[in-house]
Amino acid sequence: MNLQSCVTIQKEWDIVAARQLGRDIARKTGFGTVDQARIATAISELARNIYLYAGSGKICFEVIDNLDQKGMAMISIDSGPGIKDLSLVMEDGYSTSGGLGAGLPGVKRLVDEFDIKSEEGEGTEIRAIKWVR
Amino acid sequence: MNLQSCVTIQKEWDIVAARQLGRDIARKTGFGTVDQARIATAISELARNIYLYAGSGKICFEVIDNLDQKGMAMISIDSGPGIKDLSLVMEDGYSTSGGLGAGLPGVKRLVDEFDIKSEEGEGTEIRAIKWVR
Amino acid sequence: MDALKLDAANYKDLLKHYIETQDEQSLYGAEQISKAFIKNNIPPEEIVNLHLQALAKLYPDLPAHIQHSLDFLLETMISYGLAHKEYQTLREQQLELKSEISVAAGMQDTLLATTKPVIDGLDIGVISVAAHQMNGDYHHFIKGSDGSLGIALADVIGKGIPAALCMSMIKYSMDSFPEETMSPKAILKNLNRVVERNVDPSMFITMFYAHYLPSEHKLRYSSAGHEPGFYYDASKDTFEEIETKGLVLGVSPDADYRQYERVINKGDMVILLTDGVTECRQGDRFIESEEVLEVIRENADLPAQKLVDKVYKHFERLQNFQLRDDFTLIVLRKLV
Amino acid sequence: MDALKLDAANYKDLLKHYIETQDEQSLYGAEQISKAFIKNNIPPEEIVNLHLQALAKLYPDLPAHIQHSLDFLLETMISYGLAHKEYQTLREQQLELKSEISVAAGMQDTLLATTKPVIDGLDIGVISVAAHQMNGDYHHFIKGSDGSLGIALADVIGKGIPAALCMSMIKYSMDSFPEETMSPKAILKNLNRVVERNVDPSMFITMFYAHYLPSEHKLRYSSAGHEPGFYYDASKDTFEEIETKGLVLGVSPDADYRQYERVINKGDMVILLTDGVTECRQGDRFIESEEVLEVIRENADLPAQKLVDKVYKHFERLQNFQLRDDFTLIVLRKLV
Ligand SMILES: [Mn+2]
Ligand SMILES: [Mn+2]
Ligand SMILES: [Mn+2]
Ligand SMILES: [Mn+2]
Repeated sequence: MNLQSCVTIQKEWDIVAARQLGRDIARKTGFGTVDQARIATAISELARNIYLYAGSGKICFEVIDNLDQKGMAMISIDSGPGIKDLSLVMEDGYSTSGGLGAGLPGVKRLVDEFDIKSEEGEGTEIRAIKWVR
Repeated sequence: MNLQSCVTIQKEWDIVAARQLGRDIARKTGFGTVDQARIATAISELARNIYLYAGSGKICFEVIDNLDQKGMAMISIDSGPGIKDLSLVMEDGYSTSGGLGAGLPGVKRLVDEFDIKSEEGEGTEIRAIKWVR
Repeated sequence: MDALKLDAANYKDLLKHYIETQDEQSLYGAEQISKAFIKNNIPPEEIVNLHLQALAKLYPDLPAHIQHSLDFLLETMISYGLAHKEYQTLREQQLELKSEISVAAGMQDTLLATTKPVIDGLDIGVISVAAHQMNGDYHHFIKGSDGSLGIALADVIGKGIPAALCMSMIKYSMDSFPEETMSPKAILKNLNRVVERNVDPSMFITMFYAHYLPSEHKLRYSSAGHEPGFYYDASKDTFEEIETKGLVLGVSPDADYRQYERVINKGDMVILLTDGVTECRQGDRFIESEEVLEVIRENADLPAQKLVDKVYKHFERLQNFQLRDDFTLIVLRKLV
Repeated sequence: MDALKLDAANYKDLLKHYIETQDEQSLYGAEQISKAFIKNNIPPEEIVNLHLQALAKLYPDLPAHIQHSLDFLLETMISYGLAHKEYQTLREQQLELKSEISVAAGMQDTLLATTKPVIDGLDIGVISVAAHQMNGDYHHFIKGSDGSLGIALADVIGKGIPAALCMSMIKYSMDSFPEETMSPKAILKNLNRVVERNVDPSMFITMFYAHYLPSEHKLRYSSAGHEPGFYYDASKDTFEEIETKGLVLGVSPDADYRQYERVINKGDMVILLTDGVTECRQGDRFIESEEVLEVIRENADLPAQKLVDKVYKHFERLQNFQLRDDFTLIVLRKLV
């Protein structure tokens, strides 16, 4: 069973709250210091994405505990305008941050699994998973 | 007037001696910690270049003190086989180190001025200058 | 370097705040400031130096061993700084190359542009997406003066720029054929000769050419080693592979192509594709042709264009939005 | 990550040695170890973590504020680590792109290959060298069944891949012209239409087309805004510019081209070139056309091929072995 905890993202301050909750969960799940920092950065990017492009949405966390693997899922859900061209958004250096390894490609690099669904006019859902090593 | 101090490069240990002398001169010339470390790395690359490809040679240092600028020149001189294709050697990622930003392009990046002369069968002379900021 | 001095104060304040409170906000600040550093081309060794200086100011009695330890850490960062500078050079070169390629891709798009024709009683859907900037798949519609429709679909073995150069050849050659030779087998025979003569032996082109004759409800087609398409029989609600034989273009100068013919009934669909559709990969697993047909069947009640768009979206996602090969899918559905 | 554990012990030992002695050898060790880290794709944040752990082991009573400060430093390194990973991806892409371009350049060489024809009484020299990997100059010899010789010489304004795509178009179009239309003005008029239709308006092609008729000792030629060539009159021992008028290809769909004619006598030379020859630069200085003619005059007694090779070598060295533009030079000399 997975228990979800969510943080609503509406203002910039909420990004910090999401990072805080995510880092706490990561620590309790057994991630080391470096991975905690990576998880926090991934959460920043996901939350900033909501804050900048969707206006509002939420970031949820799930602890995953299989027989062979332990990990954590970060789920970003918004009902914003959606992403028209997913491959373009997933391209390095496309994001307005000037390709500083950030944006969604940055999130993908920071985690182990990454999935994105987006419908124009309906919103975007991103699911990023990191496994404890 | 410039006073030259030189270190002969014949074995790997000489690389450390060249770094040591170069770093001392850099410190006395007024370079900060970060630039001292960069100068030491540049010297490593120059010296290793001699050690690996020329067999033997020397690294010399000159303090440059103009009216408006203070700096340090690192001069690498060998009478090895020379470099056949200079543009190729100066290309990123060509050196056998696997393009780790090292090799001669690395030296060029670490300093402010870089000049190389090479004749096949006669040897190579490299002059690299770094200015105090 | 002035920006660096300004940031140094900023860094020290943030660091102090974090040491005192260990709150998340300071760490968020750390992330922001490091992004600004990267934007200003400040290499990582400078950050370590900044850190050492901030610590020395915050703790005037900082033990010597801590100071020395940070000097050591700084030394290890020089190589990372070099790699970072090489990265910046690479980015610039890459941008230049990409803009060159994008001009070339634009030229190719103009050159290879084809309009989906309007044919009474026929619903046509087509999508063609390049894996990289330049498309090595080629499709072209030719409306004959007799109301018939020619459909060319080709795939260069190989991707990118060389493939694109090849495709321009196909296009120019087809342009120069007189209209009478619109029989599929004659077209392939002609193209084969052009390719054999002009392209180096390591490069191959597969091609499917179909000629639809609305008045006779017939489709004539020939294939030069092209990925087989599918035929949907509405009366039986079944898909079957369109079987064809024929050598890929460019192998032998004298290749002859067999021509096939089939009657198309109301509701039937002809599905033409390149191997970028059927050889989608999900992780390490290749999908099966059945999976393509399943997705088509699921969306079979959509208009042909919506149908192909949907299929593309499905496999784009399956491949994590990074196509491994050019993807072209054409669906013809007989409406009446 | 096992390599990381091994290196962790190594790192701690080196660090300890440095803190105790502050010697250069440990710093050289730091450089070596960090290169190994980079080779093993270990991002900089891992180094900071390694550093913190080494310190904690070396100094069990490490003050909390030092620990926290390193946690903060680690956080700033995450963005550098991301940039470093992007750098690795970029490197791979770059290698792939470069090999793609080199394949395309090879294809273009095959495609645009032309053989210097053997014509009784005519000595021909030709050299064409690309500034980058792909040549944006184009030249082609066409030997007519009547013993005449067509010479096409073109230059795309622009370099690299887009220019190369353009050139293939010229080649395919010329291939498709029937032989009868070998009159220079007709060929330029035809090509102009093709270019105007197919190439985006920002792209221009200049072209010189000459038709040599040995039986009549005549050269007919037309130019589409191409760099003027030179005519060497052996009887007077003088060079004169070959003056022509004509719009570059691709500007207006209806351009008409004037055709010129001139009788060629024994010992006379026709010198055709692209602007890469006349616009050689030495440092900041452009060379003058006279300089080209001077070098030609100095070597005028050499066979035509040796002559053009010599001219090329002269200007290659003048430009420090880095051509700024594609360089094509053709010399025809009437022997009898
Ligand atoms: Mn292909
Ligand atoms: Mn394919
Ligand atoms: Mn050009
Ligand atoms: Mn030119």
